[in-house]
Amino acid sequence: MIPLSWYLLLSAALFSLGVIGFLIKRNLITVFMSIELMLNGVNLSFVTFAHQWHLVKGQIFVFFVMVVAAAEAAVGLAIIIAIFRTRATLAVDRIDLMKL
Amino acid sequence: MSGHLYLWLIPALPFAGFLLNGIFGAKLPKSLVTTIALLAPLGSFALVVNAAATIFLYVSRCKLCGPPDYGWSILPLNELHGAWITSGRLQIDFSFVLDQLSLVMLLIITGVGFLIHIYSVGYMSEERGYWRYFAYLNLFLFFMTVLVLAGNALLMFVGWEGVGLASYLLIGFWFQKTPAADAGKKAFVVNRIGDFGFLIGIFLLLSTFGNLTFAEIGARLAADPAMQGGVVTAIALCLLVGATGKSAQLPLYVWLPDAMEGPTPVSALIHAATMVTAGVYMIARTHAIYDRSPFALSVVAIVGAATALFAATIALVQTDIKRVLAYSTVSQLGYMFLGCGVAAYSVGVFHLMTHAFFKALLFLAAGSVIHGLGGEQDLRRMGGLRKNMPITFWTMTIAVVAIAGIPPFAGFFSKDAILYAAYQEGAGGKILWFVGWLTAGLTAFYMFRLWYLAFLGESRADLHAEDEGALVHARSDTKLTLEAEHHHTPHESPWSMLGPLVILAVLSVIGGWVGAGRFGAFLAPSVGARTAEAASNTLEITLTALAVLIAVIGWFVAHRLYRNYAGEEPLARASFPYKLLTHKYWVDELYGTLIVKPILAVSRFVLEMLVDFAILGGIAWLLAGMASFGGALLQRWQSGNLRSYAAWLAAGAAALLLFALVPWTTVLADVGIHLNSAGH
Amino acid sequence: MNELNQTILTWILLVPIIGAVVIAILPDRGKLSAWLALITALVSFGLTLHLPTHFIVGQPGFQFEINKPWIDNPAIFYHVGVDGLSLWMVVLTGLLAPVGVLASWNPIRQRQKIFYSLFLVQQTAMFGVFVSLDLMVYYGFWELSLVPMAILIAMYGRKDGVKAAIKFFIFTFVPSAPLLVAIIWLYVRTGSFNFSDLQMLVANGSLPADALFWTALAFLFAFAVKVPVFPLHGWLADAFCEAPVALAMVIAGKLGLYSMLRFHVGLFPVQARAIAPLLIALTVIGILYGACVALVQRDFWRLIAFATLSHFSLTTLGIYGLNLTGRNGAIYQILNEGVIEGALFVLLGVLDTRYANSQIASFGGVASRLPRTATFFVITTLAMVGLPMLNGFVGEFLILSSTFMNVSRGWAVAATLTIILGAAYALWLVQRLFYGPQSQMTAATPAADLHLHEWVALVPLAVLMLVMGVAPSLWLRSIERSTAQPPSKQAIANPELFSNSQQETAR
Amino acid sequence: MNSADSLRILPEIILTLTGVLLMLVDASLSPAVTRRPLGWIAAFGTMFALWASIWQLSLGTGTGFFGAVETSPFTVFFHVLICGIVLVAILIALDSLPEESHHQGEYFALIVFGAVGMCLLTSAIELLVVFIALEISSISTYILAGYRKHNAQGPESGIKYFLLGSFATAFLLYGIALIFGATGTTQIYEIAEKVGGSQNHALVVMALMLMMVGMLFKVSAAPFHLWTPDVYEGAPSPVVALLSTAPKAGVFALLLRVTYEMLPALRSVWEPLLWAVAVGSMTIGNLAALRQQNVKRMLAYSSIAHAGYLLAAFAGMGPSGIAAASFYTAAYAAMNVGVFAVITVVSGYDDHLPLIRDFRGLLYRSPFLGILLIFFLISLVGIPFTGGFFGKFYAFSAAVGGGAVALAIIGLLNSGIAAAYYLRLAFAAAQRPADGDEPLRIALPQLGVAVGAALLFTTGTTLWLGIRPNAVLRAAEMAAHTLQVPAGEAPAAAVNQPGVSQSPQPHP
Repeated sequence: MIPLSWYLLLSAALFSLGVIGFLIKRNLITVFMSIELMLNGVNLSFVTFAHQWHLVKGQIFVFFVMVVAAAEAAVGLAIIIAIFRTRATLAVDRIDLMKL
Repeated sequence: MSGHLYLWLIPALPFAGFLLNGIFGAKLPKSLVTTIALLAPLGSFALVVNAAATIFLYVSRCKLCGPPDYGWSILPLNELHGAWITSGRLQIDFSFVLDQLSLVMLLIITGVGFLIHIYSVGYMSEERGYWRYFAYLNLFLFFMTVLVLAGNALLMFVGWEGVGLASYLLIGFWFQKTPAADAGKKAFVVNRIGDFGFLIGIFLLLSTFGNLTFAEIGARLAADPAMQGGVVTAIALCLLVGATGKSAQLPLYVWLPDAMEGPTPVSALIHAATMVTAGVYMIARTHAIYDRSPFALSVVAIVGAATALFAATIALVQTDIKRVLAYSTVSQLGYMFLGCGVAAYSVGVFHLMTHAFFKALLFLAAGSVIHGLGGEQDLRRMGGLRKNMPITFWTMTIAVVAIAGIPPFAGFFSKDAILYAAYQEGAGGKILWFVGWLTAGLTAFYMFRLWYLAFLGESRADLHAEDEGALVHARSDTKLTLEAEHHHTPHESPWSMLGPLVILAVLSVIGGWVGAGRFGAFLAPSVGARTAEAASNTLEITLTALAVLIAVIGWFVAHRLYRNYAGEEPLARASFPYKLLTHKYWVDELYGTLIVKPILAVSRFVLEMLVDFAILGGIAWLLAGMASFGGALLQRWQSGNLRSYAAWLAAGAAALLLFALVPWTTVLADVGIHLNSAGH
Repeated sequence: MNELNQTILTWILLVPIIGAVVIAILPDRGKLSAWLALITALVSFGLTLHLPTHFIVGQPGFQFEINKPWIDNPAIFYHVGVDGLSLWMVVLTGLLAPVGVLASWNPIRQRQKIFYSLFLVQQTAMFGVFVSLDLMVYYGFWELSLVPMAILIAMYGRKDGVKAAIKFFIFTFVPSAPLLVAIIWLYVRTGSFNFSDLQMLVANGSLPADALFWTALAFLFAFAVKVPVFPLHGWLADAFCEAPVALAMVIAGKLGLYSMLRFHVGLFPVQARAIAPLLIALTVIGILYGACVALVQRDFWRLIAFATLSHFSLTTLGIYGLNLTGRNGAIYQILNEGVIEGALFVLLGVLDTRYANSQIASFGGVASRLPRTATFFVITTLAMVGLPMLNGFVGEFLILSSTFMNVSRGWAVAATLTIILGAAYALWLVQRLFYGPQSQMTAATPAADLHLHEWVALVPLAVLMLVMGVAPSLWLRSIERSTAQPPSKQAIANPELFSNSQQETAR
Repeated sequence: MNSADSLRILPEIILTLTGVLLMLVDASLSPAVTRRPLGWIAAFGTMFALWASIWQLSLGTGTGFFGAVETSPFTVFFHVLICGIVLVAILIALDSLPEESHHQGEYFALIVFGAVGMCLLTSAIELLVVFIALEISSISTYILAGYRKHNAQGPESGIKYFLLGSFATAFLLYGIALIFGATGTTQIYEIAEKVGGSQNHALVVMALMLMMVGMLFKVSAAPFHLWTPDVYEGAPSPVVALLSTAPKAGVFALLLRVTYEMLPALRSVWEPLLWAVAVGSMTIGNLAALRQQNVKRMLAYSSIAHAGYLLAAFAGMGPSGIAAASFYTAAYAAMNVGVFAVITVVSGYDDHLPLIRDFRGLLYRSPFLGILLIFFLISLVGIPFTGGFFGKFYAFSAAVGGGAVALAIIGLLNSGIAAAYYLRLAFAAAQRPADGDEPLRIALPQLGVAVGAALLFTTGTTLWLGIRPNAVLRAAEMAAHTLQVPAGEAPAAAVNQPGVSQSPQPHP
């Protein structure tokens, strides 16, 4: 049987990859996907812990996270469309009209 | 003694006059202003005379029924009018004291003061600020009588500063003229230097005696014969600083010549007869302290002698008639100081009195000359006035003779007494005597020089002096007011001016006849009798003869040099000394360079620019700059880039995890740092 | 009348606020606001006069006391009252209210409604500072007093009001941060904001000494900036240049000096004694420094600012001489300065309004054009330079003599130099402004002499200068004999302080 | 689930229904019809929710939905606060949203939905509900931040808020996951029980830190504050009024729960952390604000600083800290919403007067608005007799009471620095208009009824909190007491006492 800690490590790795993706990717969509990756990393942790504690609560949590992620995706994509309409770009680095 | 002398009314009347004229004067008719202005000093004078008469009557009545001097024990007479300042143990009262000394002073002040008021009616008649002038003059009398009547040092200080104020206002009476305004300010500020000394003296008195009442201080000193030198000397010297300021002695005399910018009657009253003698009065009043400090006394004597000689030399070459008299005043005040300095206070006061008569007369006569010449003050452009202004000429002559010290005029007696007293003061006294004696000669010389230049010879009114600037300056006195009558022949002054001249002339003749001895005896209860060894008659007669001799020599020299004066200054032949004297030893310039300019420069460049602006402002600027710089740095952080924000967020998260998970206390303990507690 | 004694202080605090609200509600039309403000100011002045007439001289402790709970936790009480120290401060503040309104009559033409409303709020704040006996209430009024002042400086500044206002605000607000911490700390340790309780608790030694040292220092620092004391005066000159005269006349001095007396020397006598030498040195430096720098100023507002620094330093010297006479002198001098500065600012305001200029060099010969202004100015100047028989002298004398006798002869002599320097800058100012031939500007600008309202403002002040100079006992009596006594322990520790009858009075 | 459970979330239900109603009505109205009445519906719905919150006091302290939500004086306090803020934000928006906009209905609906999330956040005692509530609130505000979608800055503001917000929420979520892993539960009381007194639970500490990242981000505390200025600048002023106060109030409530209720055992961890964050936030916020020329950015930095002041209260021990923080939240909300209300009126929905110098002469142009602006700024400075003063006073009193004297001194010195920039704006408003300026560069709009009411309400509250804070303070203390002791134990009885329900609330 695969030890629980492996799942946790994978979850942490996924989360970190999400973070790194957020930091290094230059396309808004990709950045946004990185967040999804982070959430999924967390989801994996929830499932792992649910398994460990033999509690269904963890899985339920995952469902909610997924629902919320879906809602976020809708809102996020809408905002990205608005960005594209006004700026005609999806490059993260060019969205820096407001600074200092 | 029955009856009340209403001493408080003596200052109160002039004060009422000041208030009435000062507040409503601009709207009152001129005649009413004159009435108020004259009634006030007249009333005061009458009160003083009444007081004197009452006392003398009482004394003479007592003589019939008791020991001869019993009657005088009613003096000093105290009048208390409540507390002025009270705080803790400190209480300063409005206390007026009438004794022989203040009685004499009051008679001089109100008497001469009244005469000069009358004179002013004529002299200032054309003046627009007529009411203002008399308001100030009344104010002066108020403060001067307060000064003289004051029963404690602080009340005396009130009068002391007050007369300074009146002097300031009157010197600057023609404030539209820059020199007048300057002179007024200078007088006040220089006097303040003296007042500083006086005030420190008062503090010392207060801390030594716990008290400022003259009688109390005298009693304390009398009770403690051991009190000598030390703090007493310090007090005496501090008071002396005050006296040198007010009485224009070295080194603070510089304001008095400039004060001649004021109207001439003011010069007569304030800057000759009364206010400037306040220093002498003060020393006489506090003689109990000076008596305990031989050192301070000798300083007084030296200051007096030095001033007398110093001012007399400057007076030799002055060409402005009023400046000659001004330096002469400084010089004569030096005599009075000399007299006080040899502990002959009564003699000093005696000279004060005679000087009040003849110097007031000199100034008033000079004023009459100036008035008659339409504002001309330059001796070089006078001459021959004897014919046009006979009364002025004769009264002036009496005054000149009196100040020169020729018997039997007033100045002779008092000056002679001072020189005699000085001579008796041991070896140093001989030097003092010699200086005084020399000064007497110089005095005779410059006074007769003035006399010759102004009254004898031919009129030089059309002579153009080489130094037009100085001339304009010298003429500026009544220029503004007398512009209308500027160009016409010299004329005699109205009787309102001549009357006082005549009265003062009479006083200048007979003022000294009472004699220093009898005067001294009268003043003895106030200022102490001088316990000099009975001097030989021959010595006295020799000294007198020498004094008269040098006066005559002075006259003779003046006669030789100035009888035929035609616009060329004979003294100018000695070129360096002449230059030195015409520039008054460059003392004003010296003070300007050594004191005024450094203070201003330090204030501007060190205090304002360096300390205030650079250092203090710099610190504030630096703090603000640091905050602003911090803000700028933080703004750079705010790059606007989403990914950098996220990076910082992630870094923050990492920092938090590090913060929480690394056992800092253990780690730090390992490297040798021990924290008492986690966190703060 | 007895009922009024119970509520008089509340009325004094409320009346200006009510006036401010009424002015704020009514339209800003013509001189309506000014008249309302004048009426309010006169009413509040009238109310303050109730205090000295019903004040019982010689009764220890506070009078007209009100003590009601305000906030439960922390326990803040609406606790007000006056003693000999604050009595005349309140009256002075009341007096300067109508003077301030009259001084603003001409210069303030725009947005009078805001001006007078805020002016009256300021009035309440100052009253509040003087009557509060609860530290939090006191602090509230202390801070509140900054606000209308700063806003009005910004609104009506002559050149760069905003900068001056910010400078003023920051300078006085930042030091009050440690003050607030100190007050909170005291509360945390003692559970009380009550002045008398704290006085007792501090005196009986139940608080740690080193912490008390810092607490006292925090108090002192806040007050010293407000006075201001020598190195902390950076805000003063700018504020004087920019503030409307009605506010400039109260901006410095009395709030800080009163607070020093009540809340530093009064609350922390031991700590005050420890720090007194430093303050004495600073104040003497301030006296001479202010006077010297005033000598070389080119703008008369700045000149007056440095002169003020000099004068308030002298007053502070009286406070930190820590003896009865110095204290009396200091309190009296606060009143004097209030009256003198009031008149001085009205007069300089007259010049500034008439000529729209404050550069001394531009003036000259004004006395020929405005003789009455010149007369009042000279009188005020003389009072300022401490001419005897005018009020300035009495305070100066008491302070300097007590310093000389009880503190240090050297410092006293140095401080006394101010009578020379003070005369120099003041008379030089008079001369340059008023005397001499008329300058180009003076001759070219038509200017009217004093208007009726200025006249009305100045005459009482001039009369007061004379009366306070001639009969100071009228004030000194209640100041000396009714100042709330600190607890006995301190009196034992320091018998010289606050004792008033060991030796017979001099006569 | 039963009706009693529903009552525990009655305000949320009311708000949700209002939101749904708004959406439906908006969709069914023709595009030509004005949407203003929708705003009034939203306002009345919020008021109803507010009333319901107060009414909840009569339920007594207790939980619902199997320990997922709680009603207690604490939740009521924050509910009332949030509903109040939302109400004012709606009122401001009512008069400032441009008439031609077709999205007004959405706008009000989003605000109301956001309010549901924020309210729920304060009453949630189950981390799942916390997460959902946070997301409800966030998603609404993401959209609102980018509401001016035709303006280049609007969407940028939205995307920044959205991406960074989601990023931070992921950390929070990870934290929740870890704590679930460590304790096997996500119910706050149960976690508290499980963690017990043990302090050396690395997983819990890590979880706490990750949750802190999410929460500190939402309250814009340093070093997670970077989004704040950009988002505030791009968002419409009425939204910023909401954004800078209501979600923060909710998250502060959560922070209080997490620290004082869930993990009091880890005080030694979170207290120094919050100490440092407080100092950092106030210093960074104030220093950065000093140089700002843009009013909204400046106020954004100011809100960072205020988060710092508020966090200072966490140095306070027990109830005093909680009460101080709660009170501060209320006071800050009142004055900050007020200041944004004024800015909205002056500068408009489209920010046509964005800079400080544009405000020059406001006091001359409009004395009423000018004096209100100055009043709110003065309150933000923390001058007595305003709410801001007592807020600061209680926060720093709590800190001094907790022994953190240095923190109090730093904080108050910071408020001195802060005075510099607040006053720059205040005094610019007070300054005489420059001679070259025409009297009104852009005519100020007439004050509408709604925004007038909003101004009146915020002014009144700020003043009331400054002069007579007793009632609110008592409410905050009561709230603090319920938080200190796990529910179901002592305070239930205490809160059910008669007399308590006589509205100790800040809002009428």
